[in-house]
Amino acid sequence: MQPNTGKTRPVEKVEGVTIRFVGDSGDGMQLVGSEFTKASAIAGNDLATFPDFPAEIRAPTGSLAGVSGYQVNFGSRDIFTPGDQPDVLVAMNPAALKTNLQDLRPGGILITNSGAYTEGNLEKAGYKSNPLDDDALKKNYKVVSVDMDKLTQAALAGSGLSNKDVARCRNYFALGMMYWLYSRPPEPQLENIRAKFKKKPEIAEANVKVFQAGHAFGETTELFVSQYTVPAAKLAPGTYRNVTGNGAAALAIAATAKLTGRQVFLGSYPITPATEILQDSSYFKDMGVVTYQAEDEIAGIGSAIGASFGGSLGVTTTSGPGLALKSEMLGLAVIAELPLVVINVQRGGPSTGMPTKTEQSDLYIALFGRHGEAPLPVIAARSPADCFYAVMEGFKIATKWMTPVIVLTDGYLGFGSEPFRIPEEGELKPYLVKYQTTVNDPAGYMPYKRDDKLIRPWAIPGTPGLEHRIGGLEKDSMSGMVSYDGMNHEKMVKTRAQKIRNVIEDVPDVEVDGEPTGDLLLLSWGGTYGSVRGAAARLRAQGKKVGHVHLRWLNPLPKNLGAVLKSFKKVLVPEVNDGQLANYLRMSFPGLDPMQFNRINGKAIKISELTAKVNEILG
Amino acid sequence: MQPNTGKTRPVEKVEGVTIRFVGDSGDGMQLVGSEFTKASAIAGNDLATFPDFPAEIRAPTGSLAGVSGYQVNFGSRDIFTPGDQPDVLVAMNPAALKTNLQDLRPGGILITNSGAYTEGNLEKAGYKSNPLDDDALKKNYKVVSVDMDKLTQAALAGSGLSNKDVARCRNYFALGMMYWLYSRPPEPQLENIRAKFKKKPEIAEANVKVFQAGHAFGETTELFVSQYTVPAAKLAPGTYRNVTGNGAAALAIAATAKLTGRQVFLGSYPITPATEILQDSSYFKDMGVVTYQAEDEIAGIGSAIGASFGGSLGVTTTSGPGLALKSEMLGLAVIAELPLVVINVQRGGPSTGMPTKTEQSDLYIALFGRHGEAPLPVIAARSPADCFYAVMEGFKIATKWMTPVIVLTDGYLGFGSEPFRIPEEGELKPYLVKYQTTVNDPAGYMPYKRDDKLIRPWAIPGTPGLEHRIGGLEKDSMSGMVSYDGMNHEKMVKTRAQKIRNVIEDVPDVEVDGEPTGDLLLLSWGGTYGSVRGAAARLRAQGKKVGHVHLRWLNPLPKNLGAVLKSFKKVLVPEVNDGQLANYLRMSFPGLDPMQFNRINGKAIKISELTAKVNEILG
Amino acid sequence: MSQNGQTQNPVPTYTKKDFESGVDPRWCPGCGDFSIINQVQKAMPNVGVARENIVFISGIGCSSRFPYYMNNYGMHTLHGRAPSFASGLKVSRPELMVWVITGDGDALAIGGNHFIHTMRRNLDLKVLMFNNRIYGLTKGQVSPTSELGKKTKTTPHGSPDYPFNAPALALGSGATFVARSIDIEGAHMGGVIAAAAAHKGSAFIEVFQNCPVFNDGAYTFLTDKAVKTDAILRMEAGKPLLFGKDNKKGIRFDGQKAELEVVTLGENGVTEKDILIHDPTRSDPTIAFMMANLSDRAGFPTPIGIFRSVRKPTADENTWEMIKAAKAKKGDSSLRKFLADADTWEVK
Amino acid sequence: MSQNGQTQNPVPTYTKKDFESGVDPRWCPGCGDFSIINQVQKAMPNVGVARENIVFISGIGCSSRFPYYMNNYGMHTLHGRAPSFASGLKVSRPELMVWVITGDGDALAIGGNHFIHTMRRNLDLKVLMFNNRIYGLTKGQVSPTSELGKKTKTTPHGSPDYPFNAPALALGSGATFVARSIDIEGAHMGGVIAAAAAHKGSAFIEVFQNCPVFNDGAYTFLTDKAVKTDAILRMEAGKPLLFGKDNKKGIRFDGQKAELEVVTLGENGVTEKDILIHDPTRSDPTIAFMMANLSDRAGFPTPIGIFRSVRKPTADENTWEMIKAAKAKKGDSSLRKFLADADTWEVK
Ligand SMILES: Cc1ncc(C[n+]2csc(CCOP(=O)(O)OP(=O)(O)O)c2C)c(N)n1
Ligand SMILES: Cc1ncc(C[n+]2csc(CCOP(=O)(O)OP(=O)(O)O)c2C)c(N)n1
Ligand code: SF4
Ligand code: SF4
Ligand SMILES: [Mg+2]
Ligand SMILES: [Mg+2]
Repeated sequence: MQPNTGKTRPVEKVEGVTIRFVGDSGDGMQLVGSEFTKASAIAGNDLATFPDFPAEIRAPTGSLAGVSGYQVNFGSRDIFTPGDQPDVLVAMNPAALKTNLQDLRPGGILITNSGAYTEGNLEKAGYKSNPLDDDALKKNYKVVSVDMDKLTQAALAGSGLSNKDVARCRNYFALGMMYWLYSRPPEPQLENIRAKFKKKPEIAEANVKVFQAGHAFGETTELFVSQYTVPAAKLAPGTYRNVTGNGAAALAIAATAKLTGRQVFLGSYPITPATEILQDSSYFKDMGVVTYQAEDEIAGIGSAIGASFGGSLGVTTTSGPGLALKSEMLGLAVIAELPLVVINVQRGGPSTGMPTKTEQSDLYIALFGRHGEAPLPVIAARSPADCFYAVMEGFKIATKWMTPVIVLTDGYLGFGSEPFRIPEEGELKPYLVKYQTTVNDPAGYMPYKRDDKLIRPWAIPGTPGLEHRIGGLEKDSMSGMVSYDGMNHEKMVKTRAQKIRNVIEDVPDVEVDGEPTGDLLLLSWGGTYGSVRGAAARLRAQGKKVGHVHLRWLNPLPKNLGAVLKSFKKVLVPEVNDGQLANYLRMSFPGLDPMQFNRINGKAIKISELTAKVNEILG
Repeated sequence: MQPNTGKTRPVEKVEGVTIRFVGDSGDGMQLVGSEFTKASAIAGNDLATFPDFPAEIRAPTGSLAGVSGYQVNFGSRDIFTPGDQPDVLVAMNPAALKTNLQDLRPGGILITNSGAYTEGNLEKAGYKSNPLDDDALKKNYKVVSVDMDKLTQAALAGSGLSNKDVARCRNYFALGMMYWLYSRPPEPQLENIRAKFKKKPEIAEANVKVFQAGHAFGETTELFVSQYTVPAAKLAPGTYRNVTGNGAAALAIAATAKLTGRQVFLGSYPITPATEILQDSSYFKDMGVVTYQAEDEIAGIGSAIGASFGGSLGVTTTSGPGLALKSEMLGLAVIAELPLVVINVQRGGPSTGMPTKTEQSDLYIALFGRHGEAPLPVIAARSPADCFYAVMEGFKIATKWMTPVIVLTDGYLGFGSEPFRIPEEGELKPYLVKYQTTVNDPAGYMPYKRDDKLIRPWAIPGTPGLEHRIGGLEKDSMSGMVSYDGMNHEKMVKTRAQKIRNVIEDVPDVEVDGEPTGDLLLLSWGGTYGSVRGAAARLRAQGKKVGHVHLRWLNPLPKNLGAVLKSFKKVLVPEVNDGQLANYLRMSFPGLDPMQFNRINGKAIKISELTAKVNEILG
Repeated sequence: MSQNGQTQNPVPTYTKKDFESGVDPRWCPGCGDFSIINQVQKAMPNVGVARENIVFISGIGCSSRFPYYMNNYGMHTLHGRAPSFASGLKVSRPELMVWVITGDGDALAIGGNHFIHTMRRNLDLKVLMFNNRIYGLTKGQVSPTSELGKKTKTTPHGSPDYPFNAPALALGSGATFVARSIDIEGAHMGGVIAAAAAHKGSAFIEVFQNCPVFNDGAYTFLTDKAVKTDAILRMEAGKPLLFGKDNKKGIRFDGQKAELEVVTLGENGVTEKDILIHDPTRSDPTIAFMMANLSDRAGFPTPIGIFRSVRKPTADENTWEMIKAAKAKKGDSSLRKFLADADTWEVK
Repeated sequence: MSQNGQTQNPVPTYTKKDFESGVDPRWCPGCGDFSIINQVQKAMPNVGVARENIVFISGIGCSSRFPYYMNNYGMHTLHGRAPSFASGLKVSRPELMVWVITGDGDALAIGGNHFIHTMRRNLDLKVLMFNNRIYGLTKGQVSPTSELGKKTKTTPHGSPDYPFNAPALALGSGATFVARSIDIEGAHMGGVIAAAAAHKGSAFIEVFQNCPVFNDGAYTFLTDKAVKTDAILRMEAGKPLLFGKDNKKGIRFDGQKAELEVVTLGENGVTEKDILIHDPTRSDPTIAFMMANLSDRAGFPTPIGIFRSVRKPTADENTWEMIKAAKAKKGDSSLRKFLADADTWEVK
């Protein structure tokens, strides 16, 4: 039994809940979503969020194309994804209802602003009649239909605010209701509002009033059957913030500059969904990050390579079409053996494809998309916060091994967010990025004279006596001068390949989530981590002998992977593509022929769908 | 016994011989080589040739970098390659000797111009002393050292020609000797010379004289032990010409225009070794070929796609770095489903790599080098003359299936040449390239409404009533309008993939050269055909149970390939790369783990090396 | 000329509606793009080309959605690359009228190379560039026409780069037709579009376009009622370059300094005769270039209208001249004859 | 400014030899490239920069082999892309002197976009373009500076395209320093190279270069003894634009027509005072542009020398101003403080 809160309705304790806020682009749903998320975070819940804003360009008010959404999944246990299906849908207008209702869990709560169901809005949403009058709706869901327009106006009666300003406060009514519904203390939110609108106290007060009105409405209305609490999760102690994947990647860029004491040079060109990394990084000038918006993707990577030649840590950020354009340059970075990080935020392809939708379909191009023999390390981030660590790792590998590294994230991670524990002072270790400053051979400076790991030295302009020239033609294995000698070429091709294989020393073994052997192993990489880990947990809870391995390293593949794959009767590879990792595994482990689970619909994999698939396989 | 030619030396009948002509860039070795080749062709020999000119830029006279060569292999049996090792080396100066002697077969004939062994030339070639004085040389080879300078001067004494002009005739002295040595009738050559220098009769006569002097020298000198004949090969009857691979590709472009009655539009940018295809094609304006030298590779393919949108057959030609630059555009061609042929003449990579050297290392990028899911057909030519048929096939597939097709050739094929039987009148069949001219759906023209093979219609500007828009964003599976619908996207990705799989109906089964089962199967693709076929024949002659399968089709792979691979105890994949086909086979036939034989030294695989490798494997 | 077996159709009488595809434009409310498409759709009935022979090719950007809304053939291609597709199409089928629709980022950032080469070649393409001085579609990053010091999402501390002057760049590339208009000047824009359509050769039109969402007010320095008459100079062929209230100000050429200057009629003895007469047909592009650069100079108005309009043979004309000559010279040869046009030998 | 922990070294006294790498140039005998490298190596001792702080970055082409022969840091990169590497290097390490070595195809065909953006940004890069009006390395295809109608390996019936006028393109892109010289005019070239080295901002030098192998005699119309004095106009700052035998001919500005014309001193009352004084420092680029276009006009000489040289803050200066301001404002924060600069909460 829950402690009696003195209200007429029971308080239900739930382990987790998924809420989706949807409304018109102008309705402020991103704000409501993130405010509510923050409250959940402070309450100690683990959580994950995903925004779902319209493709591009502001669509007309009330239109289907103009619907903007924000989904948050929070709970008292590990939260891996923003949630398959919302348990609660807050839909601020008919267009939002129309485009989102099909996702609401049967029996879930639908909260909607009945005031928005005007004839005009219904028509824009393509409704012939008011869906709120539909009996089926009430049968399938718990419908809480509230005229938020009127109630907001009432709350602000006599405030002297314009109609437009009053309408703008409506989202706080919804927020207030949600605070009540999930038993969140309203005070911090009130403080937040006052801080946010410090410069416009009348607006602050209006929002406070409307928020309180929403809260009070929740408390007094008969429409809600119960109130909920979600207990705190067991998170590692520390200071937390919320980060999107793109934001985390930018933080990693700055952190690397700080940890190495070297300039990080980001040369890039905007492209959805990678743009924010460039945008955020451009604020980090004081941290030692130099950003340069080039005229195109080719110049973006070119400038980064040029900066690397000069001793900076070059990085470029992009998405699919941009990565394709960088192919030729990547080959140069491979042959020049300069450090370079390429962060590729994958999106739906081919071609311009689905720019705002997620996909995992750039694995092939990352591994094989260069002419000639041009292997390079490829790693992938697994969650929004993990983008921080994946990018950090990318720099470390690139500088240690003198090689370009591709770090793959995707739109789902890039836009999605989750709590990020801020590393304690000293937790992130500074590391040395060395330059060659002395002549390394009796015959003079030899830029391609390697150490025992096959790494070449890095001498940068400004170092007297080490003047040398490098380039994209095959070069002598010592002096770096142009060489057309066939055997030198063969040696260089094999040496470069061996060097990348040597990176294995920095590739940790994979760990199986679950028992080390079993009936089926789920093998995932990149942004599907959350879904697959969630599915594995659910399946084991159902008594299935299912393990999960998630790959950070795509090239080189971890040493123990082959053995691990053999320890399970079956291997299933779920991917948001047509089977790229599955094929790569077949190539890498002759004899292995994993099963596949592929969705290519622009969305993350649903835990429920994957679980169903595994159950079907295991019979 | 040979018929008595009335000379003192015996005439030896040989099955085949490999001759390499080498000299300074200014020495006219390409001319000598190709004239001798022509004589061999007319004599009915099968043959193959390969030029070996200096990388780029004219190097100083007499320098090592300035050496230019031409190798011809001709015989009375099938000739597959220009030959592993020359039997005869004609070296016109010390630099040529220095850079080529190591390739001459032990015991082979070395013919050299002793007049060129001046102190200056010896120094430029890096010789401390005159190598002709070296006893080891005479021990290892049959050395025919002739002062061609002096003998040429003698032949032209009193001609009134300048020293420079006299020196220019020297190559004909060498040619005359070779004519004698291989028992070629000199008359056609004399006619040739007169025709060639029609406008300068004094030069013509000088060359005739020198040629005759060389011929007479062969006859009278004691230096040659015997004279040779190479009987005619059993070639299919018909009219023949010599073609390089690049030349053949250009002919195919023109032939396609003729056979379809459609304009072929070649948009391209020069790059070694693909440049000649653009150059040759620019002469074929009267055949219905339009060539356009774009500002870069991206505009090259872009212009070809634009022309295809307009109903032309778009084609673009390039090599490695250019293919990398075209990656993004190829994705557009995939999603637009327009016909397009990309001819990629592979060269040494990565990056600028070895532009004038051959390699097979663009298979990965051809198969996987695009962002998103973007499969397309990939085929490869196997010999210079086969470039004609491979490119023709590329067009046929592209127009039938409305898809970009990549045709891979390489520098070895592009620069190399062999006899090409000119198809008889009517042998090449015209084919229809259809445009949609009527509305195909009650709702209007649907550019993505497919037939049962999943092919979409092609309506071109100028067709009234079929106005429509296409583009690189994912599009509705019927109307082609932009669609952000996830399930439509998944459907389109799968449909595009299935369409390419359907192309299998046009992919012939592979045929095994040799017995259908055996101890080892050699599996090759592209330019290694000749070497591998030659090796297989040699191995079988040695009693080994070795078969050979050569792949024209890389995607889709032939239907019966899996079964064929299983019919041999071992599979060995020889490639001029680090194992790209081998890996692709592992991916495509889970369970198969072929052995590899990889050379990456800028040259074709040697029959002898491959034979040795197989013998090592078979023990 | 007609390629690919298409026959030329007679041109029916059209209305604006005939050029509307019926797809609702996906631009933000208030976007300047609406006004531009409106003018294009109005101009099309009068260009004398059948609807099916007109093609709109665009890159990527808000502006590049344009082809979907036109009832013609169209391609929405790749960022920056529209001119390359258009060039191939035009060279292969010179009888088509081909428009390139592009934005300031699309044309001048990633697409800069194709842009300058199109101008250089004088291919008969019409390039309509929507200049909102920002990346609209990707939500507000600096563009190559953004001002020095401009704060955008990628330049929070200001842009370190100078902007292109687009007409100057086009002229520097050899463009034969260069013009400028403003989204809210509908009638003016219509005139410029019609002139570009009539021009044979590469035609470049820059339209100043407001992006109310990411760069609102970029052109109020020109379009604000209060400043408009003094800020805009309307160039008209054969007319003196006058502007300002009651057309009292004018542009005079100071032959001494070899510079343009702003003068006021009636002051210091200045009369209309002193004012430079606008002549877009000068074969030397210099004065057009000077006019283009005016907008970058303090104290000068921003010219709109046609900077340059000069007829030269186009690259597609040159190409087809050569093709015709080659065909005339070689005649029609059989495929076998063509293939055998080399040293051949017989094998029996 | 010194980045990456490098310290500035004092500049020793150099001779030409100090800038020779010792690698034998791989150019054809008689190639104009030899003369150019000779002048660069002669100029380098006097630029006041330590050898290790000078970097040569090239694309692909005969000309682009250049860095191997200089005893400095160097990169031989990708066809057309040299400016992009150079830009990143310069922005990241503004204390380095960075040269871009390029050919007409490299700079203006595939590399056109990077070229115009380098000029626009006014990055402090020196761009030295060898213009032989042909693709040398790939053995003789048409380049964007080849003349209309030029027969090359890819245009056997003549080029259908008009050429770029490279200085005009640079000026149209906003270049602050634009100059031209000729391979065989060693001393003149040396002067131009020194001036470019001294210029702060993007400096573009076009050198007319003969390719004896694939485009021999491309510049005999200028360099032939018989025509030279009439064909070449040597621009010198502050001096009247005179040329021809005994400097009798001059360039006058016709204020009426707003055009340049060729006049003869002493004829029709023309005196030296009528001749336009060359002033490369005019802030308006128009006269420089007009001079650049002269070479395309019948009856005019081809100018060599410095068209324009104007000092404006460079993009690298602008960038580092902002970085310094940001550092000054924010001070040095710990990594943890930086990461925690957001809404945070505690989990215990
Ligand atoms: C290769 C590639 N790079 C980047 C992008 C992302 N992108 C799309 S539109 C755009 C810029 C749009 O600006 P502009 O051309 O000015 O058009 P506007 O939206 O302002 O009309 C960018 C950077 C892309 N789609 N493709
Ligand atoms: C991406 C790419 N495309 C094409 C080439 C082939 N290529 C090398 S140099 C060159 C042109 C050289 O001309 P130019 O820049 O004028 O230099 P030049 O050799 O005349 O000095 C070309 C087309 C290449 N190396 N890389
Ligand atoms: S973002 Fe700007 S340019 Fe794009 S549609 Fe909206 S208002 Fe127009
Ligand atoms: S090909 Fe021409 S440009 Fe190149 S090195 Fe030879 S002469 Fe010089
Ligand atoms: Mg824009
Ligand atoms: Mg050149």
